[in-house]
Amino acid sequence: NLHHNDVSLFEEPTEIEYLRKVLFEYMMGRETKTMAKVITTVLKFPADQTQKILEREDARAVVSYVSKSILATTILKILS
Amino acid sequence: NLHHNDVSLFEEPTEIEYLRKVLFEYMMGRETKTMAKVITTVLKFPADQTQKILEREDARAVVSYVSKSILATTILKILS
Amino acid sequence: MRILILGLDGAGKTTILYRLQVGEVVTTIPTIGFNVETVTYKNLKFQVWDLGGQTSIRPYWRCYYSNTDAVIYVVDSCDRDRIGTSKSELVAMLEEEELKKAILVVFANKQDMEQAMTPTEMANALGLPALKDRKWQIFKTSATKGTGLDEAMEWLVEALKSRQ
Amino acid sequence: MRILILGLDGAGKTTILYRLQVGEVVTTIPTIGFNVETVTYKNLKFQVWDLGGQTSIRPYWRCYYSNTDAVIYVVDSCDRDRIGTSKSELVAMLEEEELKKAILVVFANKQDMEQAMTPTEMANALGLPALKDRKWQIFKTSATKGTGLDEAMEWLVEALKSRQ
Ligand SMILES: Nc1nc2c(ncn2[C@@H]2O[C@H](COP(=O)(O)OP(=O)(O)OP(=O)(O)O)[C@@H](O)[C@H]2O)c(=O)[nH]1
Ligand SMILES: Nc1nc2c(ncn2[C@@H]2O[C@H](COP(=O)(O)OP(=O)(O)OP(=O)(O)O)[C@@H](O)[C@H]2O)c(=O)[nH]1
Ligand SMILES: [Mg+2]
Ligand SMILES: [Mg+2]
Repeated sequence: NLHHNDVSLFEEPTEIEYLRKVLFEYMMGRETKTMAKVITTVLKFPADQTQKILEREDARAVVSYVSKSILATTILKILS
Repeated sequence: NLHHNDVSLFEEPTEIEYLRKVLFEYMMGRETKTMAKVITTVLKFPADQTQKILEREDARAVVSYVSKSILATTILKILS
Repeated sequence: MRILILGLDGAGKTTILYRLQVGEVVTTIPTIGFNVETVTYKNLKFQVWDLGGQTSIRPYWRCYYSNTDAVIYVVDSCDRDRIGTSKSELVAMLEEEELKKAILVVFANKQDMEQAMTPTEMANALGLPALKDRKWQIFKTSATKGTGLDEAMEWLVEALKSRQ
Repeated sequence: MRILILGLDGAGKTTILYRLQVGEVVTTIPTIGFNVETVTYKNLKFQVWDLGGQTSIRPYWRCYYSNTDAVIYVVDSCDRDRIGTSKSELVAMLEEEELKKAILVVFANKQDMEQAMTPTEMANALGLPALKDRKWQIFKTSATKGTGLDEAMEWLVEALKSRQ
């Protein structure tokens, strides 16, 4: 599943630098949902993969929220 | 900080397809340490950014281990 | 609250972001990527995104549109050659579903320069009077001199408050 | 245990991986990326990585070396034209610090073909006899016929066990 337009994907060095910047933020865990949108767009991910990635970002936000809540509750119980 | 060799970075469409595959696995949370090494190499990340990313992968593994342990302990306490 | 600063390369977006945040003129380089900062104004906290405006990365602006409350659209008032490009990017942006409810503030920037277009001239060139279902306003600004920004931000804060 | 399957494109790496995992010949396409599967052999669990071997992605093999216990190096026994390339990739790989303790098993694959090199011929062409401080062995295999794989894996399991 090579894309026809892959060779011209990075004609501009600016685009690679841009991808690096966005990917760095993503990999450092910052604004991951927005960064994921940019990355999948720049690299022209197939639609099904993009959807899986964005769904996972949403799920990740929920898991992070729930586990933080559980941790907070546990700590409060210990302190009380 | 544009790299001199950026224009030739993706001469081969194979390399973009390869990057997509590795990035997809990374973004789905699979084998993230290894995938991070590949991504930073393919995209020629500067050394300081690569180091930060890999350190974060190590830290992430620890955090994930610790919070899983706490969750497991909490659940066991509730059940006992 | 989420605000995007958009506009062609060299319009003054990054200069404006840091003017708003730290009140100073910083030395900028072309933004290949974005800057995102928390700006507090009149007790309101904004997450302000300044996106790079170069041609090759403009298509990615749309990835940032979701949940945006307002767009600050910055135009170099002396760049008459590219006012048409600036208009078409603006029009394309405003057509996006995700920005349907976003408030639009246009900064007619670099007003310290002699050849600067007037706000009326620019509003017409951008087709602002024809906008439908859009709360918008245009302001004369100079990011380097620091003029006009306060007035524009005050209007924006009021517009955001009254919208809620 | 972590095992890497390496070798030039078309050598038969992916065919071997799935032969080992599901015992069948699968239809393959050139691997642009990798396959990773869990393979159980003699009650030992292996995480087996099969990396794409095309020229442009071969430089990235090294990103996968860390914590590797063994390398299965697959060579197309009929590809006399590229045996030199296969050798230089092998030599470069074995020079890497992270693979210092890894066991090497060479699969002289496609032995079902008439023009196949003999294992001795191949061992010499790859410079195996000159290897220092390396536990290695070469086996005749045919991934499509399924011959030679058991013998090779048995040797590998013993070598891994005795190493610990
Ligand atoms: N004279 C004058 N120059 C300005 C003004 N605002 C910005 N500049 C200058 O215009 C140049 C470009 O400003 P930036 O803020 O980097 O432009 P930008 O919109 O962020 O550009 P990109 O990052 O490429 O999209 C810089 O040299 C600024 O100092 C202004 O109000 N008046
Ligand atoms: N005759 C014969 N053909 C084989 C044998 N092993 C693999 N092949 C064929 O060789 C071709 C390439 O096999 P793959 O397993 O895809 O090769 P690979 O090493 O994974 O190649 P890359 O993914 O490009 O690195 C396929 O058509 C296989 O069916 C073998 O033992 N004998
Ligand atoms: Mg900028
Ligand atoms: Mg393969």
